[in-house]
Amino acid sequence: MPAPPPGPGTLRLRYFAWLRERLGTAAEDVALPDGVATVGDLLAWLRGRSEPHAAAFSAAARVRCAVNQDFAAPDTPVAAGDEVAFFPPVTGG
Amino acid sequence: MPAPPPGPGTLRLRYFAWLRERLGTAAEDVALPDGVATVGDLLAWLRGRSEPHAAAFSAAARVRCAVNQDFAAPDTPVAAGDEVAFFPPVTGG
Amino acid sequence: MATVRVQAADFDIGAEIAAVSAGRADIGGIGCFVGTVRGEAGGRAITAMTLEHYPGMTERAMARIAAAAERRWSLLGCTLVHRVGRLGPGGNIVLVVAAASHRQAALEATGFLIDWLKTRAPFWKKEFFADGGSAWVEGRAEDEDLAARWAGEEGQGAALDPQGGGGPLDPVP
Amino acid sequence: MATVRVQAADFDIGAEIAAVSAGRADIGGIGCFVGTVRGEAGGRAITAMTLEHYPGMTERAMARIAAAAERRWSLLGCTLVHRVGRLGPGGNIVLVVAAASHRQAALEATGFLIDWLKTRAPFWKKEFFADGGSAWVEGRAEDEDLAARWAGEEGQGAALDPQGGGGPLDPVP
Repeated sequence: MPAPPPGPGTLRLRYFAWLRERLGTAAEDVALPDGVATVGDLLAWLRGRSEPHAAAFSAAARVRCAVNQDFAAPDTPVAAGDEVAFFPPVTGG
Repeated sequence: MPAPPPGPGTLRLRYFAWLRERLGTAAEDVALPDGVATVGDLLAWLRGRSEPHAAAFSAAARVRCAVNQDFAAPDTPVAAGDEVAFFPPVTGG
Repeated sequence: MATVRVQAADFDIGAEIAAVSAGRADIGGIGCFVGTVRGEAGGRAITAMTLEHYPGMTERAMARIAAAAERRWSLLGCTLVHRVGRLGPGGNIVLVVAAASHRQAALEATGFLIDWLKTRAPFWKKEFFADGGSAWVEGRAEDEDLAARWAGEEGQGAALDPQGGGGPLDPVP
Repeated sequence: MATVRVQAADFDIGAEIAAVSAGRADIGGIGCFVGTVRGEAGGRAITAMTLEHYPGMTERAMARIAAAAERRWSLLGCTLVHRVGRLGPGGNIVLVVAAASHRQAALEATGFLIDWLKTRAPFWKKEFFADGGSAWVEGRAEDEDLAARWAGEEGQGAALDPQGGGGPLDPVP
């Protein structure tokens, strides 16, 4: 059962694997922060949210991102209504 | 059921695929011909045996050989008691 | 045309291959790869492994990987099945099947599919050790190198952004 | 350790793979290749194919090919099954299975095994056409090239004489 889409003006954030464990949550909806227009902007904002966030997102080389379920880069745009996921490098197969 | 080994002083000759069809036989025992010490010698002798033999063995680039069930080269020795097989390049798999 | 599935249940390798080849006579070769759970990692005995994934994105990514293989090799059949949840040592993790008119295409596509599945589909493994510990498996640089072998053939225009599975998210200044 | 068989009967792919991996947890990847009868050759429809072989030498050659793969890749399992006799379109011809602790070894060994089987084991195919004709399949230069890729790794000292499967028997002066 997919969750309902994020409300107006909000981002759906999702976390997987050790990021999920460290942050203690699998998903949350947040109001699109002022000045956040890209994945890079969002990452900087997330780091400022709390100590656990700063720790989890400090090792940026070990964090990947997807916007609306497509792999994203730091300059990928993010907008209200988007689903943005953060996770470690994938290890399936 | 393997055939009995060739008698003393003889070679067991075996033919496969189109060589077998052209020569009309799958196997024959022949007395080791005088002067035949290698696969190359044997090939020359076989060519002189009959018209069908000359025709079948003329295209040497399309004929392979095994001595005692190991792939052989023109300089591979042959001796009485050996099993010598001629066949086209293999096409299994 | 490709079959792509994510499932908790085990898969039947023979049945999956039969499904690809059933009733057709244009296939000359079928390549297959099965990934299984090894009973140890880094010298520590493993009691179980869990596979987490990103529902929705996973199926999308797998379908894209299959489509990329079908474009490159004119495949006559392509199946990707990946398990999730808890798996024990020796258990099956992933199945790749690629069929083509000739063997070289089938085998190359099989290698491509598993290389890309490992680096471009959102699955994460966690290992549970006999000594009581557990750890998320780290991505291997070697897997990135293997996956990158294929990227050159289509350049950066590939459907899957090579940055996605591979490149780190650069630190924000 | 390898399993090598020549048989008229069909083989069960799932059962052969299960036999390789049953009860062990040291395997991380299993590569597999199945060669099948295509329903046409050179634009002519095929009604059947017969596979002739050299009993005794065939098993010897297959065992050597398997041993060569086991030496190169430290395989944890290796199965070669080749059918002989009359086969219809879509029928299975050959099965190769190679298991190793990591996928790259399993997949490379699978490719090696089928490349060498095709050029270094004494099997011959004859095709029967819908138009009533028949013809022995000619060896393909491409198959020789594929097999030769592997020879460089061990040089001329390989257990299987590269001359054997490949080089022509030179005309005698």
